[in-house]
This record gives sequence, structure tokens and C-alpha cells, in this order.
Amino acid sequence: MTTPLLQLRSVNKSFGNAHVLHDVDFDVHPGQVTALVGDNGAGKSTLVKVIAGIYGRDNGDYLFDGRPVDVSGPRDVAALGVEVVYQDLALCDNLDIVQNMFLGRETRKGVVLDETEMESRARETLASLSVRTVKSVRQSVASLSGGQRQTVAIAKAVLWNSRIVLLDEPTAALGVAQTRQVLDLVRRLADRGLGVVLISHNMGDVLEVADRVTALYLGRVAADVPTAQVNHSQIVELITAGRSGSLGIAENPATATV
Amino acid sequence: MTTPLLQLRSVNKSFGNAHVLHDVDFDVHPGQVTALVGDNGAGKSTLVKVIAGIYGRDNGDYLFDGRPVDVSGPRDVAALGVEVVYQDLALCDNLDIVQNMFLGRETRKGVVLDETEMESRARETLASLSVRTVKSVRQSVASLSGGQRQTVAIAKAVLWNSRIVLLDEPTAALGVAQTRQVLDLVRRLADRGLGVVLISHNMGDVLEVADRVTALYLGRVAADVPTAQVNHSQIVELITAGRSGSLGIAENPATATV
Amino acid sequence: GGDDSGSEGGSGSGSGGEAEGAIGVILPDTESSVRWESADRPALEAAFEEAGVEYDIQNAEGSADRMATIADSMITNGATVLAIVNLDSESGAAIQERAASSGVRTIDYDRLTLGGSADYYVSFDNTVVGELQGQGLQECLGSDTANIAYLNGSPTDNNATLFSEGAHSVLDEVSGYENVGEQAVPDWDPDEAVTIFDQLYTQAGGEIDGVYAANDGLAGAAISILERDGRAGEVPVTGQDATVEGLQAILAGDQCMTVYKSATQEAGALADAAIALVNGEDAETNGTTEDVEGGREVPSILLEPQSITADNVQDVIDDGGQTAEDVCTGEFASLCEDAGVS
Amino acid sequence: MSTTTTSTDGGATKDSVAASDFAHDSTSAATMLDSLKGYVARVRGGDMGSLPAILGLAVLMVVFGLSNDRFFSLLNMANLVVQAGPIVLLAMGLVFVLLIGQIDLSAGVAGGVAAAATALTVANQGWPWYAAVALGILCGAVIGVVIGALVARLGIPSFVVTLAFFLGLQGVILRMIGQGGSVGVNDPVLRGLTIDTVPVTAGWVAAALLVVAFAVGSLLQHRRQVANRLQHHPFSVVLLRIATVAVVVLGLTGLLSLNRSVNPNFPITGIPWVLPLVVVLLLICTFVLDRTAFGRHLYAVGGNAEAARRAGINVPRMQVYAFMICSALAAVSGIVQSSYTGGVSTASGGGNTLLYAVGAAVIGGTSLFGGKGRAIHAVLGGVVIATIANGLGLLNQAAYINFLVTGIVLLVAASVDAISRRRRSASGL
Amino acid sequence: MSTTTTSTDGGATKDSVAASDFAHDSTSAATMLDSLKGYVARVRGGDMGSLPAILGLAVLMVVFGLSNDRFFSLLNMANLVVQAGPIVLLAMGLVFVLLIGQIDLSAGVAGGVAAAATALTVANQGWPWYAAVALGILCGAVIGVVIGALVARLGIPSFVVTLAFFLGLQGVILRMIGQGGSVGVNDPVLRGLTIDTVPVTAGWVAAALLVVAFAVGSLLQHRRQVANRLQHHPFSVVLLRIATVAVVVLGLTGLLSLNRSVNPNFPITGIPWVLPLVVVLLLICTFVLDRTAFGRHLYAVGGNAEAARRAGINVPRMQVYAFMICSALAAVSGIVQSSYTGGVSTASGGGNTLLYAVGAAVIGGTSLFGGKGRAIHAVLGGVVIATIANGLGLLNQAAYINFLVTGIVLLVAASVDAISRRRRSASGL
Ligand SMILES: Nc1ncnc2c1ncn2[C@@H]1O[C@H](COP(=O)(O)OP(=O)(O)OP(=O)(O)O)[C@@H](O)[C@H]1O
Ligand SMILES: Nc1ncnc2c1ncn2[C@@H]1O[C@H](COP(=O)(O)OP(=O)(O)OP(=O)(O)O)[C@@H](O)[C@H]1O
Ligand SMILES: [Mg+2]
Ligand SMILES: [Mg+2]
Repeated sequence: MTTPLLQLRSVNKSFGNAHVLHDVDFDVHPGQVTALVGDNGAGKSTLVKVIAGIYGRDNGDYLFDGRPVDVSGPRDVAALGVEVVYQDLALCDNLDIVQNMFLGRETRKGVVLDETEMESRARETLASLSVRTVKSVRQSVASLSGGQRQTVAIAKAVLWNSRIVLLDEPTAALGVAQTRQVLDLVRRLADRGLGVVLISHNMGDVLEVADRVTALYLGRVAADVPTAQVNHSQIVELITAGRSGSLGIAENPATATV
Repeated sequence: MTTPLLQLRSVNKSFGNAHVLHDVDFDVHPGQVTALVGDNGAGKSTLVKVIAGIYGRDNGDYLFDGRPVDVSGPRDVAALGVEVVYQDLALCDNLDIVQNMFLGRETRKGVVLDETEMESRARETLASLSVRTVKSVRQSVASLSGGQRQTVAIAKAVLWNSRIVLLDEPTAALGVAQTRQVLDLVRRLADRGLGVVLISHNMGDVLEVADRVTALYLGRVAADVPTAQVNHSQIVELITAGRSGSLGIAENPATATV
Repeated sequence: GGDDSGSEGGSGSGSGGEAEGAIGVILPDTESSVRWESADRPALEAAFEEAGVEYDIQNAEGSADRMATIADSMITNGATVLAIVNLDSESGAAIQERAASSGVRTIDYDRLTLGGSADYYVSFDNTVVGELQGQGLQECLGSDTANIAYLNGSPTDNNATLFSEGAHSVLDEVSGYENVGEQAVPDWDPDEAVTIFDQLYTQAGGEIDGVYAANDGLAGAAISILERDGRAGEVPVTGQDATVEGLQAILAGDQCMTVYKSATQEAGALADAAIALVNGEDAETNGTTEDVEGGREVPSILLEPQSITADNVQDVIDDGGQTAEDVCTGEFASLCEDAGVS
Repeated sequence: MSTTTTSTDGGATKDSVAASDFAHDSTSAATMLDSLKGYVARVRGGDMGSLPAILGLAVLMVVFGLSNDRFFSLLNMANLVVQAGPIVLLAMGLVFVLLIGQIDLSAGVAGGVAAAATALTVANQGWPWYAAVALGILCGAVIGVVIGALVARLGIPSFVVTLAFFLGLQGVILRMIGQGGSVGVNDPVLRGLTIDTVPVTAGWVAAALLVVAFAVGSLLQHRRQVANRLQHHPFSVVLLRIATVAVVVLGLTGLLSLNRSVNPNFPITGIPWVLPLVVVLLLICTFVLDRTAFGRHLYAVGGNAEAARRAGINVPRMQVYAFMICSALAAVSGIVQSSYTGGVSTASGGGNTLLYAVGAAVIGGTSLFGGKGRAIHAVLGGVVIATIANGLGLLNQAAYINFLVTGIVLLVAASVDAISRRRRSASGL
Repeated sequence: MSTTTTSTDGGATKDSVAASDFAHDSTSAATMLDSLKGYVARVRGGDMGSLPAILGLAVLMVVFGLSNDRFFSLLNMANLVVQAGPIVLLAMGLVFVLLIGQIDLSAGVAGGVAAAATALTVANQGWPWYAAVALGILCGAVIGVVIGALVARLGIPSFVVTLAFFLGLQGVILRMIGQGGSVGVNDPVLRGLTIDTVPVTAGWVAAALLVVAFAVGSLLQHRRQVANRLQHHPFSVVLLRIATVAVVVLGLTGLLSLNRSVNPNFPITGIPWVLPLVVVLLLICTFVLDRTAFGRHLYAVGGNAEAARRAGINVPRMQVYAFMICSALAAVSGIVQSSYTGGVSTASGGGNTLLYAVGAAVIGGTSLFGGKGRAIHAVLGGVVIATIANGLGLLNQAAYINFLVTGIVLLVAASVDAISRRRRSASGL
């Protein structure tokens, strides 16, 4: 197997008193979809934000292409070719769809913004994601429905030539058809050789598209297994109890006494 | 069958140029779970907000217990005994979990807030919803994970003795166990005689708990049928195309030419 | 009740000043006139240095509250004589009351505190200033009929009211003079004055023959508008303070006159009175002023303001009010020469 | 209860449904009427844009015009243009800072410092005007950079930082002008900014050029949008816009080309120099905000700073730039003000200057909470504020009446949109 | 690649994991050390609370104490208490308005109007002081209600509404007391507010009562929380708090009970009346904000107005109340101010009064964007601002230096938290 594109080693992250990530190891492999699963509050989004450079990590290593890199903010991470769809979307409500999609990486002709180019590309990408009820790509994102906003966030992340795409519950608000499109897209991206990380609470989706499953339990990695080796109920057990048969955290720390 | 608790008749709603709801009729029956389904941007959340009094309606009637009522804001609707979980949650980030749950209906002793009472009740309710990773009920909601926030919003709505509960995609961000709890809760509420409206993109959940399904298609009601009479693929067809066999909008307006 | 004088010793001995105590002076602001910081402060400092007394000079920056704070500080610091330029009589009286209760003697500087308890009053007569301005304008106008516009000082400044009253007492007597517009300029701000005058001028359809401007800053604003319409120099404008700009405008013929109140003289008089008080003596006075509110005659040292026109600009320079270098810069050098200013 | 199917009336609503399919994304309101309807709907939905300011201005003008017959005189209209200059420029600078959700209380005094630096170097060092002006603007920009750095790097709230600068810079002006109390502005070019005018022919040529450039630009843009099937306005609206601009620009030029002097021996004709200055800066600011990535990023930072950061925008740097531009424009404003006043005093830029300028931006339509604002807002709001002072100045009332009326008129000008908003809030939106 | 299982070290981290299970929701930091650690972690996480203000104040005091040995004299400390009174009260009022995300530029002049009304009815109508004070506060409250109604019902931005009132009310004061005029405050009770003192024994009794009440209240609350298994502080922290309050209250009382007069014939002892007034209002405001539904709703409106509306809170009414409370407290502040200066002038409450007060609230820790603020912030920030003026007053410098130093000191006081914040932003949070 090839070296992972991205590796985290023994990463810890606390917010004040709350120790959210404990010695987390996490790999993203090229050409694979890694599903990151875990209960609510397990630390999945926190892990994504640490990878994205939104949060600094308290300690631990961050390796890209096998080499340690120094990331101090989202710009550094974007420069490495990592795109992220955040669970909280992070759109600018005062801008329209096109403006949001190209934010920070506007197409220009000289110093002037090339609106023509951006508007056409935005329209194409959105159409490919089955967005059918948006009245206009010049609509402000504040007026979009929950699912429409999510689609814009996804469209924004796949516009660029990236090497890794992290999707934090990308289909949570999507309709049936749109979810289908996104799952297909996820697969296509991996097939193109990108490393894809998918966070989802829908085990059906996970089993369908993921190559590997990493389960987080109370901020610890409970398991990191190929999808082929686990079934639906095993994953659910890993998520809710941190262990399942031979898999998982040896002794369940949540029930251990001090 | 009993009179519906709540009836909307020929409701229209536009935002500026965007005509979002077209002559919508919608009923909520006591003791039943009504699933409101539809594609992204179909107008489900808008309909909920019209019912909740967040948006005024352009025209159409609003009947409660068979009598027309005049609602001009969320307070009027809450006074009728309608509780809502909004898709965008609407929590005050600067307040903690307990404060959010009791917002607007604080328990008091004289003029003083009865924090003891509120904190205990909040803790009970949350525990019953399988919230296991929240560090403290005095944590500010800004620091909660997506699923934890959603649980708080749900807990807030079920604390009160209400007659109707509207849930707009309540399980979108929830984990497997939490989703289970919420679906059970939905069923329990209906069995207690409440009228429950559940919006969801998960057809499995809809078929499991709902008694009726109302499908919206581009702002129009495409169908309003008992769950027993439809299957999974029929509902999906109603959502994505507005019609399915004999069900749905007679001629599909989306493909009609002007 | 409680502990009495026992605790006082510690804080009294610290500053190592002269046994007699010190003189505190509180100037009012930095806006109504620039003289406080640019003329009075150095003149007072010089006088006090020479007499070898301890002193403390502060500026209240236009705030009565701040002035009270400063007064408290000075009394804390061991001042035994306090001179203030009040911002309004009431706050001045309160300060003097508090000073008196701490055994500190007080002097009214430049402005009389009505209902106050000052031991002396040292000042130029503000109403006389207005009268001089009125007379100056009348002389520059020459004729017996004229439309006059008034640019008064700040509406919240009582001195502005006095200046204006003085000017009116002269100009209103001339039956051919007509008041075609009168406005108070908030905070004496020339930037506001320029718009205000522009509008007075427009409203009068340009038919303004003379401008009463309460000080040189306001005069400069009025001249700016007159210049735009090619009438600078044609329409006489009054002023006050003998600022560099004002003197230059006089030399250039754009401004008719200004009133010079020698800060050196006034500060000298204050210093004399204050030093006398510090040393436990009486000061020499040259009259009394009636405090109508307090119903008493305040022993006064009154000074004469001087009207300055192109003919006697030199007087200001001789007195040290301004230096010839400052006034005769650039294009004004030749004008100075013509007027014999050096 | 059995299955119910709901069928809708076919004809009337069909096209809007068809248009709402994204693949056929509607790129244009078909006619001018549609466009107008869309605008009305937007306004009723609470998106007022600059409408309140324009209506407020119209109301103000009518009231003052009725109460004083000199108000609409040529001379007074020209006065208004000059008087509005400094506040418009200051407000334009503030728009940049407000846009990113910050405030700059010190902009007024920064302008005072810049004006003092300019005036002093001309008067005492004998610098040529352009060098002195460059120095003044540089002073402003440096002040802005320091403020921006303190806000962005240390995270001190901008209200506190700029309050500190508001006080500190007053000390600087006092120190600079100290002895003289005020510095005169006698340089003919600097003075000419507000008291001289553009030669009449040059004015006409410039106005015509402006109109032609606008027309050509609009038409080209429209053609490109249509060709690429992008979102665009109907052709009739584009034409209407061009016509409006032509009428305003040429009309104003025409009016200002007539002799307006009240002194028969001294005719005054032509556009005051300050007007082209404001127009040029307005165009530049509008261009920067609307057409460049830099402007786009300013909006993003103001709309959602965290989203902007995640999109890779260097938020602290944008903050520094915003404060720098604000103070630099404030410097220009201060210099223009000193040109009109004929000098710089220790009070320059202090007092309520800044509150008025922020008020102007807000009345124009800029939000204090960031993310919403345009350069034209500063112009509209600034003209509203200047009109109040101008109109009141003609009425020659006691000081207390001036204060009262200013307050009331400000309220009225700002509450013209009250009626439509009230409807909105009644409907529960 | 095969299945990997990750096992963690058992001991050290176990308890925190166990505690994170919601059913065993941790209700208390076990020890004082834990509590301290939690606080340090919170501070490092950027939640500074009042710490910057307290540190800034300490720095200021040390600097002024070193540069002038009279600074720490009894008399000066008593002066400081009185001088801080008005700005603290004004800032306390502003906290209510800032809390809901609005601003009130007119609070200072509203206080001036109220003080003028009080002074005039005492002086001219011969009203007793309490009736006149009631009238003054009523004036303030009415002004607040009008402002609140305009903001809440018409939706005009509060910046513009209160700017209009700032100007209009200056006109009202001018009208009330005439151009350049002033009204004296000679009523012994009103004057006594700032120049008289509470009898020493009464002061001690009140101080002791306050401490006992606080101790009993804290202990009872702690017992109830423990009994009901609610979130609570460790007992040692509760004791520490009580001790701190006792030291501050009794220490201050002790200091102020010594004779501080510089005139041996005229001893001054006891607490200035204004101090108990401020303390009582602080307690009331804190109670209202922390313990009542009304206060809770104010925070909600400021945090997320839409969420508050959906929760059934009458947002417009809360806005009206907030402005009403703000102006009423501003009225009290104006009256105290007039007591200190001995009169009301046409300039009362104008100028920079308001900017200083907002600055005080912000330095104390209140957010300009709503949702975050406490009454104690006003006290801390107000004392910082008053200390700057007090300390500078002792140093005998030229005006320009005072301006400069005020600005710099304000910046320093506000940037004490710079270091920890910089660390936070470096870590990318
Ligand atoms: N800023 C913060 N301060 C304190 N605690 C935080 C903060 N952010 C997150 N947490 C806590 O960290 C834990 C993990 O949060 P995270 O958002 O990573 O969960 P998640 O796995 O994404 O859950 P979900 O499935 O609900 O999205 C939660 O218990 C949350 O309360
Ligand atoms: N304030 C608004 N202004 C303009 N258009 C709006 C506004 N709010 C909603 N819309 C439009 O109305 C349509 C319906 O939105 P709504 O949020 O009701 O959809 P939904 O059915 O809840 O979709 P989802 O499943 O994505 O949550 C969308 O096309 C949306 O863009
Ligand atoms: Mg998450
Ligand atoms: Mg929705």
C-alpha cells in the first residue's frame, strides 16, 4: 500500500477543561474513501478542524506525504491541497452563491474579477449536484434552504484541484436525489486518486462508499478497519460502546472507575 | 376521524420575487405523526415557519381546533400549544444549555429564577435523549457539537405540555442511538394524543413512524396520503417528480412549457 | 468621629516643597482660545519660576467635571492657593467652596465666578473686549449704513455671550446698521463656522458689509468665504486673540482688527497676586468687581485689552504676544516690511 | 380517509415554476416591468438599499426649499456641493471600516492631523502642495496601519483602540499647531480645491466623457452577460440607468456652469474642484469594492470573519488595509476641510465630526454590524447631513433651535423607511 | 493492512472520560486547584472576563503610585471614589443597551437634561430634593422609552436615533438653562451626595451587614446546589470569594473612616455618600441581570434576537426597557455629576462623556456586539477611566501631553490581555 497522503500521530486537543481528542492517529490514503464515524460529540468535527488548521493541536504530529509539515492556519492547509466541507458550512450570508463558491480564490482578468467565468462554472457545478430549486446563482446564501446551503458548501469544495477532500456530514440536510449525487461524487473523487474523508451517521452510506472506517469513541480512536471486514451492527457497536468483539478499545474507559 | 388540530387552507407565501408556497393545504391530526417530505428547497421549512408564526402568510386561512385564529408572531402560536424544532435550531450561543432550554418560559420562585428546578429538569430530559458526551448542562451551547446542539433544541421543545410538535429534520445531525431515541419519542408523543409533524429526508424513518405523508413539490402539495398506502419508491417519486402513478400533481408543471 | 489628624502626617511630607505651600492654576480648555496653552502657561511658569514658588498648572479640557477632579488633586497635592478659569460659575463656585473648606485660598482668573468665594479677580474685562470689537468694526466700515453678520462664540460659553453683548452695545447704537444674521458657533470650531458663515452670506444674498467674528479663528473662516466671492478685504471682519493668522490677515488687509489681551500682563498679575497669597500677604488691587449673584464686591486686578489694527501690530510683537518671525513668514514678509513690523 | 391528490391550475403559475428549475436558471427579468416589480418586492421585503436616503434627501430638500427661497439658488446648491465634500470623504473612508464590522472613532482627528501636517509643511517648510498633500495622506495611512495592527494582531476592540487614538491624536494636533493656535492654508492650489472652479469647457468635456464611458461600459457588460447567458438586467433598465446618469451628470454640470456669484464684479462659474475629486474617489472606491478580489474579501470578512478565514483570506491583513484606507481617506477629507475653512485649528476633526460621518454612512445604508455598505452610501448620507446644516444655516435660528431641528430632521431622514419596515415587522418577518 | 485497535493508557485520563458521560455529568470541580486550573484554561482559551480590566487597573495604580506619592494618599483615594461615580453609573446604564446589541450615544446628554430638570426645579420651583430627583429620573426614563420605541418599532438603527437625540437634547439643555448659562446645585442633600460622608459608625454597620449578607447568601446557595447535585464551585472557592469580598469591603470602609483632610481644622472622615449609591445600584443591576427572567431575556435578545423571538420573548419590548433603564441610570449619573461640579451647565453630558462611558463598559469586558456584559464591568472600566484622569491630574503636564498619555494609558489598560490573546490566535483558534 502507498504512503498515506496525510497522517496524524498522537494528536491531542483540549478546549479549556474539555479534553476532546486523546492521542488520535488518523490516516488519509490516496484513492480511498475513509469514513470517520462516531457518536455525537465524539470529536469528529474537532478532528476535521484540527486537520484543516482551524484549531491548533495541543501536541502530536501532522505529516503530509510522509513529511512533517507546519500548519498554522487554514491557508497553509489549503495550500497543501486539502479542501473541507464543514459541518457548520461557514458561508458568508451577505454574499451570493457564486461569490461564496469562489471566496478566497476568485478568478480574475488582470485585477478585475472575472464574473463571467465564475458564474458559468458555478452554474455547471451546481447543476451537476442536482440542485434544482435555486432560483438564481446570484441569490444571497442567506435566503437558501438548509439543503441548498449544504450543496453550495459541497460545490465550493469540489471546484478546485485538490488532493484531499474532507466532508463533515455533507448529506445531513440533503434530499434523496441530492444525497445520491454526493455519494457518487465521493466515489468519483476517490477513483480519481484523491484522498476522501467522509463523516456520516448513516451506516448505509458509509458501508456503500467507504474503503476504510475509522471509529472515534469519546475522543479516542476505537478502530481503523477496512470496510470489508465489518458489518453494520459492528460499526454501531464501535460507535456506541467503543468496542465490538475483538475490535475497539481494550477496556472500556467510560465504565472504568477512577 | 376527529377534526384536525391544525389546518392550513390555500396558504401562499412569497419572498420578494420567489413564490415559495402555492395554495398549500395542510392538516395536523391529533395522535398522528404526519411526515412532511419534499426535495431540498421544496418549501418544507417555510411551511413550518408559517405555521410557527415566524413568517406571515400572504393569504390563506389558519384554523386551530377547526376555528380560524389570528396569529401574528411566534408567541401567539406558542400560546396555542405548538412547539417547534427549527432546522436552523435558533439557540442563543451566549447562553448555556439550561438557559436555552427554558428560554422565554423560565421557572421562577417569586421574581427569582429557580435555577435548581430548571437544572434538574434539563438534566433529566437530556439524559432521556441519550446525550452522553455533554460535559455539563452549564456549558454554553456555542461549544456543543452539531448533534449535541440538535438534541438541546429537541429537548427544549418536548419540555412543555403542548398539543402539537413540529420537528424540522430533527435527526439530521444525530448519531445512531440518538436518532433511535428521537424516533421513539416521536411515536410516544403521538400516542399521548399530540399532533406531531416530522420533516425528514430519510424515508426509512418516515415509513417507520409516520401515520400520514404529505409531499411537497416545488411549493405545492403533491400528495397527502396514509403511510400504509405508499411504499418507499412511490414517496421518492412524489418528492423528485411531483407525481407517482395516480398520485401527485396531475400534469407536472415543471416540464410544462409556458 | 473616627481617627482624626493622626493619619495626615504621612501624605503631607512627601513632596518636599517650600513650607508655604504651592500654587495651583487650572486653565479651562484648548478650544475657546489657544492662548491658554500657548501664552498663559509659559508666562505663568516663567513668573512662578522666578519667584521660586512651587506651582502646578493644568488644563480642564473643557470639562467641568475634569476641572473639579483636578482641583481635588491639587488640594491633595498641598496647594494653598488655587487659581481657576471657570467653565461656568456654578462649577467654579463648587470648587472654591471645596477649596475654602480645606483652607485653600482662591483667585478667579480671567472669568469671574458669580456666587463664588474667590479672594481676588484678575482679568481683562470681557464686555470691554466686545466693545472694542464693535468700535473697531464701526471704524473699518466708515459709513453709517451697513449690513452686519455676527459669528458668536460657542453657545455653551458664557464669555461668548459677554463678547457679543459688548459688541451689540456699540453696534446697535448706530441706527443705520442692520443685523442680517447672527449665529453661535458650537465649540468655537472654525470648521463649523465656515459652513455657518457661508449660509449666512448666501441667505443675505451676499449683501453683507461687515462681519463681527468673536475671535480670529472664526474670522479666518469668514474670510475664506469672502475670498471665494472676491470680497476679502472689502468686507471688514473683527477678531480677538491676535493669533499669527489673525495678524497676518490684518497685514494682508483681509481682517479689520483683532483684540489683544496680553497674556504676559495677565499672567504676571495673577502670579503677583498668587505669590502674595502664598506668602500670606495681600495683593495689590486696582478696583473691585461686583458679583451680582453673591452680592459682594470682589477685590480685582483689571487689565486693559488693546485693539489691534494694521497700524499697531508691532505692539503685540513688542509685548511678546507673538514673534515677528512667526508672523512675517513667506508671503507676509513684504507686508510686514510695509507695515513696519519687525 | 383516502388518498387525495392536489392538482394546481395549469396556466398562470407555470412559467415561474419552470424558471425555478435550476437547469433553466432564470438569468434575466424579461421586461422592465418585471424588473420594477422585483424591485418593489425587494423593498417590501425590507431590502431598502439606498432608497431611504434618497427619499429622505428629497423630503429634506422640499422642506428647506419651501421654507427658504434661497435654498434652491445656484449659489447655495454650489455651496452644498462644497460643504458635503469633507463629510462625504470621511464617511467613504468609514464605509471600509464599517464593512468589516469595526469602527474608527479617530478618523476625524486623523484627518485633522493630516491637514495640520500638510498646512505646516506648506507654510513653514515651503513644500510644494503635492508633496505636502502626499505627506498628509501618508500620515493618515500610517495612523490607520497602526490602528489596524493593534486591532488585528492584539485583538483589542476597535472601539477602545480608536477611542485611545481619538484622544492621543488630539494631543498630537495640539503639539503640532501649539504656538500659533491655527495654521492658515494659503497655497493657491489647496485653497482652490474648494474656492476655485474647473474651467467651464473642461467641465463639460469631463462630464461628457464620464457619461460616454458609463454608457459604453454598461452596454458592453450587458452584451457580454447576454452572450454568456449570465444573470442580467433587461435592456430597457440598462438604458434607463444610462439616461439617469446622463441627466444627473450633465444637468449638474449645466447648473454649475451658470454664473452664481452674488458679487456682480466677480462672476463664479464652473464646477468646484472638490466635486471631481469626490467623483473620482467614489469611482475608485466603488471599483475596488465591486470589481476586485480585495473588495470581495472585505465583504466576506464583515459578513462572517470565520468563514473568510476558512476560505484562506488573511483576515488580520484585511483589517489593517481597511483601517489604512479609512484613515487615508480621512486625511483627504481633513485637507479638503482645511481648504474650505482656510486653515487648520486645534479643534479640527474633533467634536462631533466623526459621529456625523458615521451617521452619514449609516443613513446611506451601511450597516454598523459589517458586511453591508457601498461607497455611494457615504455620498448619499453625507449629502443628507450636509443639507441639514446648509438648510438650517439659511434659516438663522437660535442655537438651541438648530440643535433641536438637526436632531429631528436626522430622525425624519432616517425614518422615511419606517412605513414599509413596520409592515414587514407586522407580518412577522 | 489489517485491523488496528488503539488502546489508551488506563489510569491518568480515566476520570475525565468517566465524567464526560452525561449521566454522571460532573457538577463540581473537586478542589480549589482544579477550579484554578479550569480558570487558567478558560483564560488561555480567550475567555478573559474581567481579568484585563483588573490587571490594567493594577498596572495603572502602580505606575501612578510610583510617579506621584500623593496618589495613594487617603484623600486622593477618596477623591477617586467620588470621581468614578458618574462614569460608573453611566456605563452601568450603557451595559443594558450594549447587552442587546445597541448603542445609546445620547445617554450622556440625557443625564444632562435630567440633571438640569432636577437643578431647575429645586432652584426655581423650590421642590424638595426627592421630588426633583424623581422628576429627573422620570425625564431620563421617558427619553429612553422614546428612543427605545423608535428603535424597536420603526427599526431605525440605534446609532442614528441616538445621534439625533444627542443633538436634539443639547438643544433642550440650551433652552432649559439659556445660552452659556448654568444652574447651581445648592440643595444640601444633593450637594452632599458627593461632598458629604456617611457617619463612620453607620458606614461600619452597613459594610458589616453587606459582608454578612454576602457570606450567608453564598453559603446557602452552595448548600442548595450540593443538596440537589447541581453544578457548583468547590467549597474552598466559595470561602475564598467571601474572604475577598470581606477584605475589599471592610478594608475600604476602614480606609475611608480615617481622617483624610489636609485642613487640620476641618476633618473629613467616612464613606462619601456616592459610594453606597453605586454599590446599591450595582447590586440591583446584578440581581436583575443574573437572577430574573427579565435579565435572562436581555442576554437572549443580545445573543440571538431571532432565537429570542422564536422563544416567545417580546423583543421590541425588551429593547424599550433596555433604553429606558439606560437613560434612567444616565439620569442618576447626571445628577451625581451635577452634585460634584456644583451645577449644571449647557455643556453637561456632551463632549466625550459618552465615549468614555462606552469605553469603560468595553474595557470592563462588555461586548459591543451584544449578549455579553455585566454590571460589574461598568464599575471596573469606570474606575480605570477615572484613575487615568485622577492620576494625570496629579502629574502637572501640558494639555497635549495629557491627551497623549490618556490615549496611551487607555490602550495599555485595554491591551493587558494582548499576550494571551496573541497566543490564542497563533494557535489558529
Ligand atoms: N469550543 C469548544 N469548547 C468546549 N468544548 C467543545 C468545543 N468544541 C467542541 N467541544 C466539545 O468537544 C466534543 C466533540 O465535539 P465535536 O464537534 O468534534 O463532535 P462531533 O463528533 O463532530 O459530533 P457530531 O456528530 O454531533 O457533530 C463535544 O463534547 C463538544 O461539546
Ligand atoms: N428569505 C428568503 N428569501 C428568498 N427565498 C427564500 C427565502 N427563504 C427561503 N427561500 C427559498 O424558498 C425555497 C424553500 O425553502 P425551504 O427552506 O422552505 O426549503 P426546504 O423544503 O426546507 O428545503 P431543505 O430540505 O433543503 O431544508 C427555497 O428555494 C429557498 O431558496
Ligand atoms: Mg460534528
Ligand atoms: Mg428545510
